[in-house]
Amino acid sequence: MSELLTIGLTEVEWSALAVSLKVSLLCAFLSLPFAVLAGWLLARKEFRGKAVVEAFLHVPMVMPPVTTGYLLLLMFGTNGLLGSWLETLGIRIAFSFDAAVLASIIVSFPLAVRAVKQAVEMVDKRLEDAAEILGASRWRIFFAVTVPLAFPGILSGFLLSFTRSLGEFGATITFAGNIFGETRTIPLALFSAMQTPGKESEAFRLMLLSIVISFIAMLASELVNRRYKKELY
Amino acid sequence: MSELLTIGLTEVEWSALAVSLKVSLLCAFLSLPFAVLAGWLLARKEFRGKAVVEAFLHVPMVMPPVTTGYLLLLMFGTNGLLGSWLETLGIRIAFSFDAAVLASIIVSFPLAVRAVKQAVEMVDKRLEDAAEILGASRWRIFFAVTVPLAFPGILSGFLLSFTRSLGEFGATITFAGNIFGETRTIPLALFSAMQTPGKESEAFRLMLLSIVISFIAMLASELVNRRYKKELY
Amino acid sequence: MSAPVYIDIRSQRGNFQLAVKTFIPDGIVGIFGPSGSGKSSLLKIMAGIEHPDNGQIIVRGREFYNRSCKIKVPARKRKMGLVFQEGRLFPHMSIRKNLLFGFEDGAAIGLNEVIDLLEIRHLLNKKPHQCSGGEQQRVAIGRMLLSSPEVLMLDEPFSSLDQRLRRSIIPYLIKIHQKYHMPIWVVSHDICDLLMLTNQLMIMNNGQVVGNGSYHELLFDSLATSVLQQEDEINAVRLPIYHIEQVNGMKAYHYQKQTSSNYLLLDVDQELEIGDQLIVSISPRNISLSLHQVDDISTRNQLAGEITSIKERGKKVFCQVDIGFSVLVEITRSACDKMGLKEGMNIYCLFKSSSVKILSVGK
Amino acid sequence: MSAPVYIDIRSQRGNFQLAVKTFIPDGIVGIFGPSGSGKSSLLKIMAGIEHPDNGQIIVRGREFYNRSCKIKVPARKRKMGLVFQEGRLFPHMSIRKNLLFGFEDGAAIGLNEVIDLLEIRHLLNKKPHQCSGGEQQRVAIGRMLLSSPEVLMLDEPFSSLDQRLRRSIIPYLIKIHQKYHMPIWVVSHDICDLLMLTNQLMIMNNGQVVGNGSYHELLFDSLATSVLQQEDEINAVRLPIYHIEQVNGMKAYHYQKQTSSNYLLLDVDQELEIGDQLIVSISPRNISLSLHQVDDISTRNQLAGEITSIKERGKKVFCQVDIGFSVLVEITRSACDKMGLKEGMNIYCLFKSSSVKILSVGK
Amino acid sequence: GDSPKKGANEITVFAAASFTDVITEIAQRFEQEQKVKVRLNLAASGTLARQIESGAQADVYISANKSWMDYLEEKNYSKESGVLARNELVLIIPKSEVQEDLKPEVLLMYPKNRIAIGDPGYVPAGKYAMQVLKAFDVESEEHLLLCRDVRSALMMVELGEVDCGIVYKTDALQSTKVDIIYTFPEEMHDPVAYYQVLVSSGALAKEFYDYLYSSESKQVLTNYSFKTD
Ligand SMILES: Nc1ncnc2c1ncn2[C@@H]1O[C@H](COP(=O)(O)OP(=O)(O)OP(=O)(O)O)[C@@H](O)[C@H]1O
Ligand SMILES: Nc1ncnc2c1ncn2[C@@H]1O[C@H](COP(=O)(O)OP(=O)(O)OP(=O)(O)O)[C@@H](O)[C@H]1O
Ligand SMILES: [Mg+2]
Ligand SMILES: [Mg+2]
Repeated sequence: MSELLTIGLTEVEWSALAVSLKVSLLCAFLSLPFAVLAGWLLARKEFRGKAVVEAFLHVPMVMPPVTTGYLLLLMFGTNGLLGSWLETLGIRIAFSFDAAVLASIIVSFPLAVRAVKQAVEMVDKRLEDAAEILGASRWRIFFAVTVPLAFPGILSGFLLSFTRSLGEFGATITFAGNIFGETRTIPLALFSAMQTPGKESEAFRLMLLSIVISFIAMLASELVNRRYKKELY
Repeated sequence: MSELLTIGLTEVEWSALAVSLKVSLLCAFLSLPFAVLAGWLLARKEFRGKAVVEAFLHVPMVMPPVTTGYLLLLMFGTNGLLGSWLETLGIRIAFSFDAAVLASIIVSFPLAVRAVKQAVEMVDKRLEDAAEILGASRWRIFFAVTVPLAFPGILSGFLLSFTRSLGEFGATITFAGNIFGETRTIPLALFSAMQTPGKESEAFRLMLLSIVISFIAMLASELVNRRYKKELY
Repeated sequence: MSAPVYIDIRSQRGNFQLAVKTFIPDGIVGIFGPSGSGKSSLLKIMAGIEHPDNGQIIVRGREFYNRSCKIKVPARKRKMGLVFQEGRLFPHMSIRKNLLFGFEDGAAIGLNEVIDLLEIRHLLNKKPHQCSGGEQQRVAIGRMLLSSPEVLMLDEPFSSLDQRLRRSIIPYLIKIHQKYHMPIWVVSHDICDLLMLTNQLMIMNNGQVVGNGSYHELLFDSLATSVLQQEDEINAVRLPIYHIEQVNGMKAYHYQKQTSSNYLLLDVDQELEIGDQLIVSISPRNISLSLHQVDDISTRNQLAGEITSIKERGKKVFCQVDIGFSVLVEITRSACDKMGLKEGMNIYCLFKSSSVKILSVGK
Repeated sequence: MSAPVYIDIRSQRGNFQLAVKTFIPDGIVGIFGPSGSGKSSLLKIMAGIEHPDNGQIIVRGREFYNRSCKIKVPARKRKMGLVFQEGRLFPHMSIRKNLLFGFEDGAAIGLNEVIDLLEIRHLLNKKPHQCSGGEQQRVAIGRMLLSSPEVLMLDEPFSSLDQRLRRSIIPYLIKIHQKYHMPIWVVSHDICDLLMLTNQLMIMNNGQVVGNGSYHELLFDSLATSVLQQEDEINAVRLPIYHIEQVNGMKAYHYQKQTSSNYLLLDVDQELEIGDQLIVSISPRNISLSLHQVDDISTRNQLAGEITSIKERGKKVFCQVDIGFSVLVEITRSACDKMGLKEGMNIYCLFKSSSVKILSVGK
Repeated sequence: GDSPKKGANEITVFAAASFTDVITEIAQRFEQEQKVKVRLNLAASGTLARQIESGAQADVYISANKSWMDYLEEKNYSKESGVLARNELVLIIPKSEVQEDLKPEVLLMYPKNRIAIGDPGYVPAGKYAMQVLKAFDVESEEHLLLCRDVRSALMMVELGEVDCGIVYKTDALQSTKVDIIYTFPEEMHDPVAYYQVLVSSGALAKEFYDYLYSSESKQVLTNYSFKTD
């Protein structure tokens, strides 16, 4: 148990931490604009087949991540539909850092969209009307009225993206592989450690690590949220 | 591929479907009151260490589900802290249907809480004040004002609980095992199929099954949500 | 109890300080003051949904707030019924449900009574967002009336209501007050509405109470003046009717027990009976003074009285004349000089019957 | 263009039908009607944030809505500046940002001008929820003024403002109108405020326009009457000042080019110059008619005129008297009979200087 | 993104997760010797096979499961293949102070609690365990706890969730929380082995493939108690 208390991180842990943070942050930041857009569309616009689109968006949520990863593989693999096309452009996604990010994005996207949608739905439409009467363009209304008022939801969506991605395992290992320094995030390193008898303490340390990160993320988001609320009320 | 198109479900599929639905529905319904309560507390009450409580609630979100399952096992297993105590009462949770439900609840709880919290935060406090002035008790304010106004978030929390639980794999297989007819949910059956060469079509059918269920769930929730909005606006 | 409400509070909100130390008398009290003077803030603190930084609040013998004793009675236990300036109807409930939210069986005021008074029967199944501004305001008033508060606080209750509605709600409030002895505090920018409700005013300015008392006193109170002189002055009195007769094709209402030649010639829409009460209001600006009765003039009311005081406020001269009740008459300095008016002089007050605003309260 | 706004719409909302077919003249138009008559609904449709079921809307030559041609100009392109009854300030922006939301550099109306007029400088860094009801209302007006609308629509803009503020905002609106020729439509329950702004009224009742024209016409219009007779009548005129002199220690304002003995003896707070405009309003109830001048009376204004018409409405008798401008005088039937009033008769209009409400508009 | 640009000095090895420690050590030695880089991708054998099938650029694949090797061979992904190391199947119980003499027959035929084995559906160790159980005439599946992988089966025994478990000897030896009470004779089950498959035709890949058979590799394997022959 003494290893448990070693303060410094081992090389393996550093690497996993770095990969995890990079993947999660990229995932959260890259998803954000799309999640905001999709959430807004679902909340404010009526179009044919909207319910189907929405249901479809939520598929990654209901499928075991391993399956999601497998489907991604089928699509983006060298022999896959998109993958073979991308190959001709010299782009290869599967089994790379990019794949880890993509897997995280796909898996966490429904959560982010849902948070944004829910928040936008609760934004008072009458304020958007008021902005329109003042001559604001759609974009201006969106960015100056809707987005700031839905901010708690957007923040929540961002955070969900980030944390879900921090914990993402199944899709990543299937689609991006478990490659040290490249796609071996904390959960994957944790898996590897758990696969090896006698590495319990390493596993525990990795677990604690991910908990610590999530704590920091939660506290930071809570702080931002509080500041926002203070601003508003 | 002809098996793919067989309309009737095989016994294995029926069983997985039944278990999955039972687990997910139980999970969603059992989580609901707690999620509503927790979401409300986090949104409306100030107490010491609130941020820590909140961060703690989100731990299952950030940890790979297998790890969550492992921790559950450590706690509720025969030698676990709670498990050994429950054992003396003749209750054994691990590797049972109940364990599958518990695992799902733990894993999906942060999502449900977050959805509720976000919705309650956006409920106009001034309406609660108005209700209080009209002499309403705390309970009445909560049930007659806060809950109905936060309804979309509560519905969303319920749906997230349900869908997350439908897709839950790691924690379930670790904590509840993979017992046919008892804990073998669709994701577990799907995993088995995927890990066996030549069972691709079985895997695909199971995948479609889970997608179909999530579609139905999404559409149903969308319907309820629309009806609610129509009521309100 | 002679002073049932004692307030001594301080509350800092940004750069605005509310510092109120006052007694509020029983009865109907009008709260008047310019925009941003702290009226709504005070009412919210009284209702218990906001709290001061410091001080003490005692209402009808119950201590609601006391910083030093750490007393803070929650809003739901105060029964201080505040109708908000912005309505605050529950958007997810029908108007009926909104109205019944605070209603308990056996409450003194009945649902149908309120619905008819406020003319909101056609709205019962609507949602608040389907109602117009004035309709929402009426529902908010109704909801509060039905919740049987012990003190009724109305924050600009008439701001989006037309004259006709005001004229039916004001007497109703007075009746409720008379029947249940419920203190009513009304914030309004319309001093005319306020004076029809009551003679007791509390004047606020800049977060402070600058005047508290009857309108006539306040008119000449140096502190309150700064607020009140922005407004048109009003005479409003409640008169019992002792006798009604026909004079020159008009009804003459005697408001004094002893028959005298001082009566009001008025056109009242309602059929009044002896014993009914009339609220009449007339602006001091619309009363002329004359040394003798005037013929060949359309002015029908020419009531004899005695000047009890002559006061100046700014460039204006106010004569208080006793014509069975006390009225204020505004005249110009030049008229005063020219006519040689003095305290104690006998004089005639001339005013047109149509320049008198009339509300009837019934018995 | 003689009729710059043409509206012909139908809109069913639950059991309420709005069916408006009318022209709205250029200039300032007051929209008046009981609560729930469809005023706000109409303005929202004009602004383009709600749409009728059917019909056509043309404003200043631009077709905003036409069901049959499927034209539906979006609100942001209409430049119909609607100030909502409920304010609708952006809660997440400071007052300054709210004010500047629709502001573009080079706009005709400047920020400081609006801030000073509305007395909201001390609020600039506050958030809307930190402002009082009346403060929010002022900010909403300011925000709209700064967004350079082509038509200004105000829905109950004065409902929570005190007299002093109203008296400063109303002349400002008139000035803006004169300067930029911007049509202004104002919904208000206070007919007195409306008439100070304009003589052009549109009367709504039950979702329909029941009258459209000048106040004097509408007063005797059978359809509009049902709405207007609930209200106190008002004479409001805008007069140019041709000459000012001192009479008996008071200022006499001549409003006719030719010097005559008809002038107004008034107490105006402001220092006026020749060429300024005065808005004076006086209730028909506060004017007395006399066959000859009366001495020994505090009534200072005794203007000679001629009865141009005598009309009856209900029990009331209205004489229209030309004293250089046309005033309505309400008298009782008995007075009319007793004095033997007839059309064409020469008569004196008596009213106290203090019963005249005065606004000055400047040049 | 530092997407993998496959240089001449780099190979990618897909290895079953249970082989993590061994393969890491072997790869490190190879790296030092050849001054090249070995990228390891460690996951379940099935997952790895599916990845290769869908076009993953693996050079060498090490499977714990013969059927996945066969699967790849069938699909023509295999240039060459063979047995890398052998393992044994053992019966384990949670470590206890009291060392009573437990008979495997008793434990397996009359279990008080469950027996942890890998899921015979897809975990090879589970398949072997079923063969062993059959040999002991245990037919009922009622008392079996089917685990996601053989490592989970070991974990269940470590945690004391079950009376006993059937796992690989190498794993059992590494754990300090279990006791091996019986090693099943090889006749009772199919051969327990790790298999290596040469997937790509690169020269370096072939070199690594051969290196796995070298004496250095064998030394490492023996250190981890694998049998090489
Ligand atoms: N939370 C706050 N922070 C800062 N200032 C505040 C806050 N709440 C109110 N104020 C200020 O307090 C003053 C009084 O507000 P209040 O609402 O009591 O005014 P009021 O008398 O009701 O005015 P009105 O007649 O316009 O409704 C205002 O100037 C307002 O800006
Ligand atoms: N969405 C709706 N559904 C049903 N009825 C509606 C809806 N919106 C408005 N109404 C009804 O239309 C009528 C007119 O409303 P509107 O807001 O135009 O009245 P208003 O003239 O502005 O009244 P106020 O002076 O009280 O503000 C009201 O009786 C209202 O109940
Ligand atoms: Mg207020
Ligand atoms: Mg309205």
